[in-house]
Amino acid sequence: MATMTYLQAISSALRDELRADERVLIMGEDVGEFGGAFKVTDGFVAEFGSERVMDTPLAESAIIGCAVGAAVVGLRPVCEMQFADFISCGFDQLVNVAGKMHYRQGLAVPLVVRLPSGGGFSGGPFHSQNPEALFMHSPGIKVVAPSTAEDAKGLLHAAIRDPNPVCFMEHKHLYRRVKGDVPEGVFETPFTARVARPGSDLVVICYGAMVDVALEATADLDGASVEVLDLRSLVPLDEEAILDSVSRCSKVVVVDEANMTCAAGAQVAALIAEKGFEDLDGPVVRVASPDVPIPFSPPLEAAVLPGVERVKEACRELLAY
Amino acid sequence: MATMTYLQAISSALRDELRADERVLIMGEDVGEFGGAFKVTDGFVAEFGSERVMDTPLAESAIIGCAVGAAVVGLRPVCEMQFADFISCGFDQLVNVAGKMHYRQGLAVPLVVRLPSGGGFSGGPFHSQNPEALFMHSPGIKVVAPSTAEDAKGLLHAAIRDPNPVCFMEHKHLYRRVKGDVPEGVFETPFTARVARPGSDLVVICYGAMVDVALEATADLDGASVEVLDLRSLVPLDEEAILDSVSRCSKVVVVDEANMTCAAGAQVAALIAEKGFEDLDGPVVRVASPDVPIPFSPPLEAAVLPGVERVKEACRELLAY
Amino acid sequence: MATDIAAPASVEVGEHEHLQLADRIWLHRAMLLMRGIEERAMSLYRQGKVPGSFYDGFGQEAVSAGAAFAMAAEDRLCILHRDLAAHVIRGVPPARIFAQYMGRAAGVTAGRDGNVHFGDRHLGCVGMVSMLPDMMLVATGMAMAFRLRGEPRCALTWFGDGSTSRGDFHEAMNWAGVQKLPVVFVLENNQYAYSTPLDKQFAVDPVERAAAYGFAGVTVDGNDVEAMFDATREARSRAVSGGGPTLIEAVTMRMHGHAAHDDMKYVPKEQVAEWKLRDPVDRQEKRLRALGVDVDELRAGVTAEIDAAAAEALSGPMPSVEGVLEGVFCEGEAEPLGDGHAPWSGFGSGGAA
Amino acid sequence: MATDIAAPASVEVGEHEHLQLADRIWLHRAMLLMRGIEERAMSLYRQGKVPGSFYDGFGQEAVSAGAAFAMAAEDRLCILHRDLAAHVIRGVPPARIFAQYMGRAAGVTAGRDGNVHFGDRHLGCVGMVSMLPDMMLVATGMAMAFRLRGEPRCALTWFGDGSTSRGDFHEAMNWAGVQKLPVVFVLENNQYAYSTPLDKQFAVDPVERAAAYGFAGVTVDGNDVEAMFDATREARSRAVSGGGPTLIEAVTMRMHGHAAHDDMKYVPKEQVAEWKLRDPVDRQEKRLRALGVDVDELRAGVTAEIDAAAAEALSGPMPSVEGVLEGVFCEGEAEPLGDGHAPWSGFGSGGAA
Ligand SMILES: Cc1ncc(C[n+]2csc(CCOP(=O)(O)OP(=O)(O)O)c2C)c(N)n1
Ligand SMILES: Cc1ncc(C[n+]2csc(CCOP(=O)(O)OP(=O)(O)O)c2C)c(N)n1
Ligand SMILES: [Mg+2]
Ligand SMILES: [Mg+2]
Repeated sequence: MATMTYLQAISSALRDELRADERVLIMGEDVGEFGGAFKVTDGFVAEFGSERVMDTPLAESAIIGCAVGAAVVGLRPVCEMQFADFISCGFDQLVNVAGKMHYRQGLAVPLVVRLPSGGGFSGGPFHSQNPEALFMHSPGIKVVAPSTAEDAKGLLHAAIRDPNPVCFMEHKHLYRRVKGDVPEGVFETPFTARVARPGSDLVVICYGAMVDVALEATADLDGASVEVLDLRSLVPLDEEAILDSVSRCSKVVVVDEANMTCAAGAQVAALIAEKGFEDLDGPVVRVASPDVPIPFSPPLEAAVLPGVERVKEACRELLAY
Repeated sequence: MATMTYLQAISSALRDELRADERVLIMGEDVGEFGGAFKVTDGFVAEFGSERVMDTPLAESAIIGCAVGAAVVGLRPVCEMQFADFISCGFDQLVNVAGKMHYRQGLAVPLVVRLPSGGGFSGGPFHSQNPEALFMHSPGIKVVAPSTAEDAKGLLHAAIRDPNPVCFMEHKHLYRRVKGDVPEGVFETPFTARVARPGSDLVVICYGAMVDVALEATADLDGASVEVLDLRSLVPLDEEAILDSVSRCSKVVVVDEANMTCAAGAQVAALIAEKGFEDLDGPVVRVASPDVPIPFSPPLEAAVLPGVERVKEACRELLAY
Repeated sequence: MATDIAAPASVEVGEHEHLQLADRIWLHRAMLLMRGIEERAMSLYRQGKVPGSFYDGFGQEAVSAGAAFAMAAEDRLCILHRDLAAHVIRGVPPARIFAQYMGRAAGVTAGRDGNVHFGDRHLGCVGMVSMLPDMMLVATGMAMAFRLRGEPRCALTWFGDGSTSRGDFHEAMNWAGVQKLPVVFVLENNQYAYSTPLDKQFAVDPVERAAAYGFAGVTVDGNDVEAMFDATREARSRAVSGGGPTLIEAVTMRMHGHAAHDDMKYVPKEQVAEWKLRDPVDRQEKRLRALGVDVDELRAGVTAEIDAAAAEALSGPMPSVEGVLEGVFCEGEAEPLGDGHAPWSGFGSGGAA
Repeated sequence: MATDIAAPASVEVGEHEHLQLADRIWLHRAMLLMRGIEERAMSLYRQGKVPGSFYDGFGQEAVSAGAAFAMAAEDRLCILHRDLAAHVIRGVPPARIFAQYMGRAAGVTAGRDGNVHFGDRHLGCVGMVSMLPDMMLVATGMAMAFRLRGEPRCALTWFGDGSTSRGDFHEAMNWAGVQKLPVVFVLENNQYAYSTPLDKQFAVDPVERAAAYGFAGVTVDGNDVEAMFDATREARSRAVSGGGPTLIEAVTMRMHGHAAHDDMKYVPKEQVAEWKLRDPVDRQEKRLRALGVDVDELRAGVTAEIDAAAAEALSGPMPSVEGVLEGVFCEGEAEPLGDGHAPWSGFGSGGAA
């Protein structure tokens, strides 16, 4: 066990994989000498060389497309988007080339795309996005979103060893704020949900940065026993764990940071409304960012992003239902 | 009143707008002399000239980006994607440049993107997509999806006159199969839902090509009174109409053709689970394409796309609930 | 640099420096198979046996045949929609091609993808996606992997004149140029992008761009299969010896409509007539006759092979719907692309043939 | 064509063919304002008064000042993140710029977008998005509209050396070339894309590409504001007279880190030292002194203006959260961009100034 930040855990997983498997390769803008915009690959070039920790041209479509090419001839590329928002520029290669490859022709594309995502620090409309729902809607792409240092490492190990394209949603706001014990060495975290706190009166279903928000918001709700389910993986989605929580708690609040419409939370709520209906003792309440670009100015951003207060309020109301 | 096909209705709306407003401009691949891959703009060059019905280079990002530029200096561009699937190549310009412009700086982007979408004719994984959920999840873009000839014309008129980016989902499978009476001249269809058939035992909520499927599937369900709600507009989503149908019918089947996860249907189901919960007499059942690329071979495609039988079965089960 | 015209094809009669007679016959056979298979597939399409739409490469056979013939078994290809001869050369049996067109179980994609959207991963080919020219980046990435591993291998892809307008063309050309990768880009200039003529697609011939990306650009007579072979062989040896990428512009003509439904009214009759005189199959046939080859026998053999293949494919089943939801993800180990056939005598054994 | 070097700036003392003394002072003032505002904003950032991150254009002031000064009121601009002088010239008051950086209600985007991501639509400017170089296509589209309406107007946008690697660069260059549009592309070559040096971004200087797209490409000393003006004025007159686009490569140096947090360890000390000698502000200052201008008074005036503007902005409120969900869509009539200021004497009145 070592105590690491969420960011250190990501670096550690990358370093371990580069050491363990010569097929692993890191590609991205400024990931080399500079160590990446968030310093996740700081010092990597010294140990692994600039060919395995490759500074690419400023070209997201090329980063994804070239990674697909490298993957189908036997490498294990890990691509870094400087910010998750920029995947919009490589979207076609990701969903049409990488995502549909195996179904169409049985050709595996072992590829990881790291997406520093989310808001909370005045990043504004283009440095705060949470694009995971776009990938969830595109068949053939796995999507994981850790909320703890341990899961950041374990999910990244599993993602790199997965024979499929995996979008690794790493929340920028957790990079240095989240610390935790992380087992030594390589370990793989399964793409399943995790009960962050067991409870029986209500369950908050969330992932990524919203897990801490949910834990804090429900730490003391007039003594109510509130479960917090950390999805960890969005594709595959752990339907069994979700429905199990629902059956035990009967009341559900679904929280995600992305814009509300057609978000991951919409899928979770729809799933529950169809397969968990009989267990429900109240409406499936959602908390998410309203459908606006994430504004830059602190008061505006705070008014848009789901925070502790909004989650508290949603839970209180539903508990009183 | 004139009887037109769905495709003729689209052509008619475009022609009327080109005649009525010199700011209107059509841009796309092969839309000029050739009249477009589906002949929607057949004969337009002769009447309006090749500058207002512009053959563009094969470059979707440029088509959207240049249309944005033209729109902010006073034109009203209508872009044609040769197939909806190719919007993946112009996705960034659409969601980040066009979609966020007005919120960020109060600059309106009156722009229509026509997206020939959907499957049913062995188009395979890249000519059968229904990408509307991607736009619904991106703030600042309106999305409409007509199911009748009349709505195809009226919604397109309204879209072209709207001061915002509008994605016009035209279903290829309806182009020549759907015929109907269409009022003469220019008329605008509001971006609201339409009760395609009133009913009281169950409501099927759908849009686009699924409306005919729903009507046929529920035409005679052992005498059950089944309402069919045609959403017509996905952004804005007519929550009032949806919740009204739910309150009257108490049982809901949500049908869309897109891949299930995070689809428009997920949003509708989630909305009902939250705001229509008390009216529900059963689970919110969904019918959609499973999360696979749309296969090419007829038997495989038929097994994946939602059809009359699957909708019938879903309704029967729910009615019996 | 950008406009060196590749050496003209060796004179009609007489030896070829790199092609033995058997090779020259192979090239012709590949073109005959492509033309024959596509003509048969077109009539199957007209009979309603080929779902969706149908694209062919009539008149462009030399481009894929000549280029693919220069590729080694361990090289990797992204084959496009006018390049059937490349599949034939890599070793895809005609019966599987017919089955592919017809969406049958025995097709290369077992009915999951359509018509020309296929590639046999066991033969070193990645099936194209519709979005053009996305495969340029996949080819560039394969070449990047070869370079990183220090392997003397090469990646090659084809793409059309129209697709050069898209951003991915640029991102691939730039990346390949910056990293000096062993990749060959074959620009198939067939004068049209669907209905759109070249002058609406670019102001300057794209081969001119190669120099601006720092690598070689050559223009080749795309209707001369041996010239295509020569240019590609040179590009490949440059690539595997560290000389970087090459852009080969194969000048040719799309003699049929964009797809089966297209009557190509927009193409001047004279243009078609003029190009008819440069038919690549006739041209190679003349060459072989002059070399004393019994071309009629060759044709007869190819026709028989196609008859048998079509019959076999027609007798095969459509895919079963069980399992239609499976395979979205790879469950086992990721298995990289395998080697393809490489019949050129220059590769000795003929590679994995 | 691709490498004609623009005429060197007119000799230090002496007349300028197109710039009156007042213009030359205006150019200097714009650069002083840019530098002064950015330095002040940087210290406000250090004090925690500017949220998010902070980017500046220290050492590149001549690029935006010189180019924007050549643009008419009815022209349209997409201004990038190292181009503050262009906002100043178009008429954005310094106080609104400070308010923008600080996310205050009085900022150009009223706190909705951050730092340099702004453009005043009433002054003919479209605010940039982060995705680079997306605005090249928006500028191309504006030029397309001017051409369609037969208006003698021009669109201009800036973009960096790194962003030339992206597909949108190509799609814009190609489209503008094919349609011969009245657009000016100013490539701001400041030697780095974040930490990435030029040689990892392209193999050949992108200005070489202009010829391959069929239009003019010129290289300019980006640290000479009058040379930037000259090259842009020529490009603009070529554009409005139907001569098509121009790619201007402004050679300069990013003298600060990519953003406030970046210590630019990756930049050799000598490189910075060498470029320090070519500081664009010093250069124009010398020129003006030689022309007898009291530069110190000018500086003092600018400093006072900045002090007042910063104070005004600091005293302004943060945006109120009511209405934070409004304005995603335009409810009324779509209002196109308005005209900006055009202080150059060559435009007579100074346009809408
Ligand atoms: C990104 C993208 N946009 C649009 C299309 C639709 N489309 C299919 S083929 C074609 C023309 C392609 O022309 P070219 O690249 O010259 O290839 P050719 O068919 O002439 O061989 C178009 C526009 C596509 N396949 N991909
Ligand atoms: C499409 C895209 N990818 C990544 C980024 C992140 N990013 C911001 S600035 C920058 C470097 C830009 O370099 P250059 O184009 O030379 O402009 P400069 O900052 O040097 O003026 C990068 C990679 C971005 N803004 N857009
Ligand atoms: Mg072509
Ligand atoms: Mg730069």
